[in-house]
Amino acid sequence: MNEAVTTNKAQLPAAAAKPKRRAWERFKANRLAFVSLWIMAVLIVLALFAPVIALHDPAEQDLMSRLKPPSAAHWFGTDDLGRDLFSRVLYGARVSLSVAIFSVILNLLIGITVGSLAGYYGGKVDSFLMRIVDILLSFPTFFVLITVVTVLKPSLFNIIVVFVAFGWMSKARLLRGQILSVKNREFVDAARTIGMSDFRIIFVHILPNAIAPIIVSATLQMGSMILTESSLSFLGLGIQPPTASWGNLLQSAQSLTILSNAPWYPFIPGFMIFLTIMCFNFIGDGLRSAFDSK
Amino acid sequence: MARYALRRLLNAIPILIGITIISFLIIHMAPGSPISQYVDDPTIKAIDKENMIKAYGLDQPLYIQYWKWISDLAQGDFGTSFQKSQPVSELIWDRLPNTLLLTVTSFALALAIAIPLGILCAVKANSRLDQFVSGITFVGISLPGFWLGLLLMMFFAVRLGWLPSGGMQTINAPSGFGDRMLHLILPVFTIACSEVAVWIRYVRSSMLEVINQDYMRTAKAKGLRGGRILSVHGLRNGLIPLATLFGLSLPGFFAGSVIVETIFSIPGIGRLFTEAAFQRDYPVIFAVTTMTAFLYVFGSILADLSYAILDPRVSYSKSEAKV
Amino acid sequence: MSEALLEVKSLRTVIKDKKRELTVVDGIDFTIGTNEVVALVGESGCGKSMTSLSIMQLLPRVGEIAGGEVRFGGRNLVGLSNREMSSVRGRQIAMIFQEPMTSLNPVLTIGMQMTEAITRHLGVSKSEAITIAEDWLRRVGFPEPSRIRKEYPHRLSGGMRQRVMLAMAMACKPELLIADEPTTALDVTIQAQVLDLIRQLLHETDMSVLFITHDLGVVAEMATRVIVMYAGQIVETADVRTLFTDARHPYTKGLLQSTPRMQGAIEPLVPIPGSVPPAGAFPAGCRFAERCPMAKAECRDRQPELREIGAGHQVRCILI
Amino acid sequence: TSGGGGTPATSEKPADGAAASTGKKEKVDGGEINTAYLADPQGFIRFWATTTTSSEVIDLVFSSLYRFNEKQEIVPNLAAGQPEFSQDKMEMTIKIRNDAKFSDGKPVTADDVVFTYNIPLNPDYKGPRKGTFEKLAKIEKTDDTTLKFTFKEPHAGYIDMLVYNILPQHLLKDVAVKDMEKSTFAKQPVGSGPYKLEEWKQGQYLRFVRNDNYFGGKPAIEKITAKIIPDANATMAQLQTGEINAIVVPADNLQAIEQFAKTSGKIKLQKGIGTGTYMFTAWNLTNPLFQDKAVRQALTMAIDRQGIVDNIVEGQGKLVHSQTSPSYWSYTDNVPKFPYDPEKAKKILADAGWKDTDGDGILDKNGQKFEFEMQTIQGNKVREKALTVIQQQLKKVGISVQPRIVEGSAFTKNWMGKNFTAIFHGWSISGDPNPQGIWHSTAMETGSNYISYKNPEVDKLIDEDLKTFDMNKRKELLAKIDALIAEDQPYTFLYSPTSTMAYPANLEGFNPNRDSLKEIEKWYFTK
Amino acid sequence: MGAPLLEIKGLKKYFGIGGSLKNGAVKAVDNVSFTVFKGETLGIVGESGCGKSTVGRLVLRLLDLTEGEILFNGTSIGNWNQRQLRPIRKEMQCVFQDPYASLNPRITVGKAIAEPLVVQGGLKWSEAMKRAEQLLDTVGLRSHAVGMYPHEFSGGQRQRIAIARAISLSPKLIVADEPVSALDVSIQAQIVNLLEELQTQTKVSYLFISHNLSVVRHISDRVAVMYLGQIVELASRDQLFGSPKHPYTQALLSSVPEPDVDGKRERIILSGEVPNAANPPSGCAFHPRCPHAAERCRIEKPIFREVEPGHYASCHFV
Ligand SMILES: Nc1ncnc2c1ncn2[C@@H]1O[C@H](COP(=O)(O)OP(=O)(O)OP(=O)(O)O)[C@@H](O)[C@H]1O
Ligand SMILES: Nc1ncnc2c1ncn2[C@@H]1O[C@H](COP(=O)(O)OP(=O)(O)OP(=O)(O)O)[C@@H](O)[C@H]1O
Ligand SMILES: [Mg+2]
Ligand SMILES: [Mg+2]
Repeated sequence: MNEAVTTNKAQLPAAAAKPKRRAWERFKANRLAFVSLWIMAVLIVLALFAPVIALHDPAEQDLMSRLKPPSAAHWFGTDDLGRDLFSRVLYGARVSLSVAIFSVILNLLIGITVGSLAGYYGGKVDSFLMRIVDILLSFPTFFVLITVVTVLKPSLFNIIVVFVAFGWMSKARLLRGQILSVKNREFVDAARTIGMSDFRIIFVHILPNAIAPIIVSATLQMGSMILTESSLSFLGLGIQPPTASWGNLLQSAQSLTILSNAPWYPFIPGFMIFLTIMCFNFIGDGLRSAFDSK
Repeated sequence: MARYALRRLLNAIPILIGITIISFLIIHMAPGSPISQYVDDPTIKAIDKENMIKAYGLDQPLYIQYWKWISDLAQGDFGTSFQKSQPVSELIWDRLPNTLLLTVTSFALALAIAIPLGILCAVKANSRLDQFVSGITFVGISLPGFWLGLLLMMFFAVRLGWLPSGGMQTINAPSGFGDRMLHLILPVFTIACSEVAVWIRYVRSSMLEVINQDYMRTAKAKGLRGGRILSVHGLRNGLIPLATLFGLSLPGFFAGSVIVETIFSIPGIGRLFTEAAFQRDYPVIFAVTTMTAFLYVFGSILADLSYAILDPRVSYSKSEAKV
Repeated sequence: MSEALLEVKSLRTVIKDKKRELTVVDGIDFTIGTNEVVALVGESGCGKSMTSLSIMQLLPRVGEIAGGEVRFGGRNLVGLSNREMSSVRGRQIAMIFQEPMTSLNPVLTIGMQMTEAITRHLGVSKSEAITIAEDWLRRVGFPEPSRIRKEYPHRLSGGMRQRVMLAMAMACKPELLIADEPTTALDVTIQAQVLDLIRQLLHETDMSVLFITHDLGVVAEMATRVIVMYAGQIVETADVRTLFTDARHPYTKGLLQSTPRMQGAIEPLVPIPGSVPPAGAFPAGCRFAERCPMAKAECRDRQPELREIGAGHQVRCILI
Repeated sequence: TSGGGGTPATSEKPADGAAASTGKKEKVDGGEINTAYLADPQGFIRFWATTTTSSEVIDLVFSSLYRFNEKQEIVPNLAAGQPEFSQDKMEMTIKIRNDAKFSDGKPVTADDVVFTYNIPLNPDYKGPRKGTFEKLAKIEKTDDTTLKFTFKEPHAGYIDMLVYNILPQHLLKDVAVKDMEKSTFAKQPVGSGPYKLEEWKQGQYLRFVRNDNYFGGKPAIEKITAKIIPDANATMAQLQTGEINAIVVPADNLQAIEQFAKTSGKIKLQKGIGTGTYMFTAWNLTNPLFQDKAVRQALTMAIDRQGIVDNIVEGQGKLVHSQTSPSYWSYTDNVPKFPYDPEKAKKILADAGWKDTDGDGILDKNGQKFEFEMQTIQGNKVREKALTVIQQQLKKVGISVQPRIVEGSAFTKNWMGKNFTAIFHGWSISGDPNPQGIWHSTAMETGSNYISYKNPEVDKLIDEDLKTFDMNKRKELLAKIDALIAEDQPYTFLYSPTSTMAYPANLEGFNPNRDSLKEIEKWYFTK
Repeated sequence: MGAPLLEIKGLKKYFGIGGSLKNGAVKAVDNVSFTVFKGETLGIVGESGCGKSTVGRLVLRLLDLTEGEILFNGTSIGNWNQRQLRPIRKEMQCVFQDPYASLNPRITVGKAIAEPLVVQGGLKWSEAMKRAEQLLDTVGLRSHAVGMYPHEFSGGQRQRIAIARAISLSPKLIVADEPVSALDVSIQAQIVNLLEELQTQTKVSYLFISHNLSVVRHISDRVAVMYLGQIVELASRDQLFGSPKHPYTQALLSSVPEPDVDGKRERIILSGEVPNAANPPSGCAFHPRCPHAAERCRIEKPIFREVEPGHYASCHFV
């Protein structure tokens, strides 16, 4: 090659940051998001190791010491059956976080599959899938949750099933839109001219470039899932006691006696819900700026 | 435009039918039936139960029940509530105004706060004010509604006695407009709290996008003043995407807020539905789901139409050649 | 040279982000006289737009004028309040932009967008403003101005929009028009129309123009004087004829040699090796040294000065 | 008519010292009672309306031939005196009073009674009460104040038929039976009871005013407002704000309300009001785990029932040992009892072959573990809590219980469909005490014998009681039935909840043994 | 001139409005025929929206044809489905306009270049990566660039990367859709030179699409001029630029500003705008803007015919 095509070597930055690294840098720059991520990490670890950490069996009752205020023995006090609130909150974290995390992950899986198929193939596939999405979306969500949860019994598994069954559509929609725009980018054409399989095109070339807004919205959805579970609990349709979830802990504290005599009891699960949703929101915000490259 | 709307409505028919079928199936999948509430009464005999199943037409095959229901519906008849022995349409008409009053007021309040605040945050993006407001919005989004509602009630109604704790009006007393408003304050605030938060974020991001558009720079280059740029050039563009969101929040108006209606004893659609779901009052469940679904479809059509009205770029009449 | 209408003196504009400050316009000096068309050329990213936006004080939020003066009719515009600036903008200095697609507000009619500036600056009534607007629309080549006035931008083609922009800019009879790549987004046949129109308007008024472009062909056609920018600095300035016949800076020469021609024999193109360094990565000495075929060791050590080598011909190169 | 005896009310004196029975203060004519219901009533015709809320408002607006008192005996209302029977018990004659008037001024006549009782006999009647009138052949008036009921066979449970509200024939005669439920009358009734319905705003409130012409005398309380408040907490909040002044206080809010009563002095509480309800855990006897009577007795001994009463319902309940609620006239305490004794329970279980052979803390026998699922209905905190307490207590004797809280309709479906192993539930009994519907073996098919209990001796006694009209004889028979059932422990009988009423501090005249608005026509305010 | 590599006959592509042809159609490509010979460069020029890219995408079979025939190496591939096309894809590659959009931002440059070799060439990733380094060297980038991401390169460098990927499978035809339009002149010249060099080395044919007439003049052997979905003139470079026959071509050529102060040419300024492709004018599509238009042009569609040996044009008056 002659000198006309020689590139100025000094201009290739030797160790420029990789996209992932840079995204992480941007995420870290958002202090609230970063702190929230830590809080969530701690919460998840606490939840995972609840059996080790909890001082008491969350189901163990001590009818003699009901509604006791926080103390050395019971860090968060006791509930109306004398159960240790700290343990119940920890075990509740397992349930509430699983509801949020698993249902959102499954939502993502379905949403991504449907959204990719619809967006990439277009035409009949698209209109069929989007019709389904439309139908499911036009159900009044909370009403459907109520109905379906009364139909299936409200167990952890079923609640996740319901959250998934009626929660993936927005993901599919969003992703479809993204894919429609990414699929017209020229590198996708370039991939097609190589004769790559659709599968590879979708998963290697399109999805990684389309997924950011979906991840962000999924993070926010985790927050709203926790909220929804607690609202269902309020109507008595959430995770069923004696299994603890933050939602039903809060709900079981909604009695006048407890509100006035043991205000810490409703406060603690309420605060946990609040904190978690807040963290998910901040993390979502951080991810948004992290993905917002260029 | 009218033709477009009509076409969209026609396209929506299969969706609506799909919705009715699915909700029909879901509800009939549910264990229990409208008569299960009588089970707890040992004086009600097996024969009574059979009787009532027949009376409700529940002994017939599902497809016949569905057909009967849908053909009644086609004639505008929602049937009669099993539990309340009252035409469903009457029940809905009875409850709807309450829900609308509640949700529309909260929504209006939310917008009245969110739009100016959202714009301010967009204009002063990343300033202290912006960060403060976004912090507050996160709080608003993260508070469980029923928790907030109950706390508000405990504080303002029970502890301070400033506001009524529930219901639509003072009973047994001449209740004027002011009285009704007083009763609305707590529930409206409970709903508006999270709505404000959500809408501030919408408005902010939408305005932020607009502010960075080239035409805003053009407006400035023309020598227009800040206020005019924002109100004439910014607001209109910024509000267009919100029109869509508005259309999509229509069903929410209708469905109301189950939780708030329960806490503050407001007889609205949400509560009607919840009770019906518990009692397996099929006609009511169907009617409410179908109507809400219809509203969703209607709302999204409305959103698209309002887009077309607000945004001259979008046109639904075909063959509009360029000048 | 005629009396200076605009005088830019050691203008320095920076872009700030959280971590650092990038100097994107680095000590620019030039003047524009009455009825003069000054072309600002240079490759993408060299700071042309930043220069023009600095003059208008329309820098993006992250941008800031860090030094220098912009004197317009003797008054320094730098440091004027937004309010004071707003009566200069559009009235005394008008500007048109590269992207006619996005520079017009999509939800407002053409007429509305024109008249708001006219009423603001000329203090006329709405109906008078409409007359003025229609008059200008006719002058930029719309046979039916009253119809165009009621149209929304999206119904016009790119060329039409750019003509509308031009009419809008001209309507308040500014003394200076800044045109930032006004034809880059247009097709050649449409570009020819618009350039023709600008020439015609120049002929009819005594307006001055700062014409920003990266197309040397357009420069040759429009400008009376040319400023060549590279990496935030002026590297050569001369009148058009001198520049095209006697370019001295290696960068200017490189540009001319790498441009394919429509006429004459087809000769191999001679590209400039390498690429434009991004702001913040400017080399220490002569910023062009790394790509310069004639570069010597000393070029890399020392920043050359912009030197006058002939009448109105300045070059920033130590080898000349 | 309100009789003492039965359950003595464990009335605690409210803070200001005013109790129901204490001295007569000056009576005030007028005043308002504001109460609340969780849901709207179903309408004003008892043939279709089955909820307690409905019964209560029907009793305000209508009169019926008889009313039940707190011991579930019938006391005459429109009727004059107790019913009389023919020798063969096939005919029953009831005399009615002639001074009763509907609130529109028309007198209540025997024709109205005949009209009313013909509704459930009409083949078009598709309501939930056909079974109640199954044995009634016809009803005729013999003269203007005398009615003759003819039965298909002798029927000692006749009293269940006598509490239906008497409807005005003149207003309803043109309404077809099948449309009656939906008629405007069901929503805007005209009756002959102590109160008139003034307004019913669905979902919001019902407002009643007193019937000045009530044949029982003009009630002192002038207005009654019943709000519809679906959330119990909200109801209690309104009690504190004074928006409500007479209401049953749920056990879980009792403590706060007691405090409020003490500090505010605005309300007083009447505790320990007996109810016809009793709670139990039912063992599905078709399940091999529960087929051994000794095991069932041991299960009962393993459960600290008094503990549950004290801690879950805040002491608002009375232990029961068999299937009759203590407030009933037929109640007897003379039945086998199985008090809390976990050690003994363990021993009995061990004797029955249940031992923890694999050391996992759960008893097993022939390789089968003693573990099962126990359901309860969702939405009732007390039951949910009690369920977890039972779970914990049974765990201590080595029995593993999986609690499952099931949504209402689904729960009843499981219950009715015998689709359960164990269930925590309650029966709310009213009317005739004959327990055929729950304990007779035929009720496995046609009634509520969902646990498949079968004891030929009990069957025989139930059948005999059904044909016995002599009260003392019946009391004996029913006591035997109770003893047999207690011995069998097909349920673990837990307790009969008692209710607590909150009244305005200056209210008098209420019956300390009755809750809600029962007998409100006798209430009055004092100065 | 070699044997025909690519023959296009009567190619049409209509895009339905609102997704369906019922509501009318944009005739993006309307009856286009041309041939690309082995080793030559055929330039396609025309104004924005005239259908150049659509032709390119049809040739690459990224789009389905509405009508017409595409013969590649003598095989008709016009109606093959994507599966059938897969084996033939390595014979034709593409380079696109936007070097920012044509590389996947999340894949390293090395992988992007190696990918075709793995997918089509059947190489192992490790071998392919080695080859990628060589290819980077061929296009004038240092081989350590393999581990870097596209955003770390300048526009010109990215275009080199895109070219490296295009030539990795040694294709016979490269469809270059505005490969230099987004680049600065100094870089543009680098890429033009690179493309020319590659052609001398590998005898690859180019279908070179551009609206930049001077670049097309520089690089093409023959040139086709498109207007509203049709080819209005097709000739060898010297014929076309030396003596354009069609009035549109003439106007187009004269509109290009030349970086020269001397030797000003006579400029033909067309009036009006490019008409809407959904609603093209009757007769000769160019007649509303044509300075020579006559009545006949409005009614009768001119035939695309050979006016001189190897010089085709569609105008009634040549
Ligand atoms: N909003 C911005 N934020 C950060 N950097 C910017 C911004 N706008 C411009 N720059 C940087 O400023 C420098 C000069 O940009 P400018 O827009 O003046 O170039 P230009 O000569 O007009 O180029 P073009 O021909 O592409 O318009 C560039 O390096 C660019 O990256
Ligand atoms: N996918 C599509 N759907 C509908 N219309 C299309 C589509 N692609 C192109 N068109 C239309 O077809 C016509 C030709 O487009 P094409 O992209 O081929 O033009 P072009 O000559 O490449 O223009 P440019 O120079 O702007 O790239 C245009 O009117 C365009 O709007
Ligand atoms: Mg620029
Ligand atoms: Mg193109």
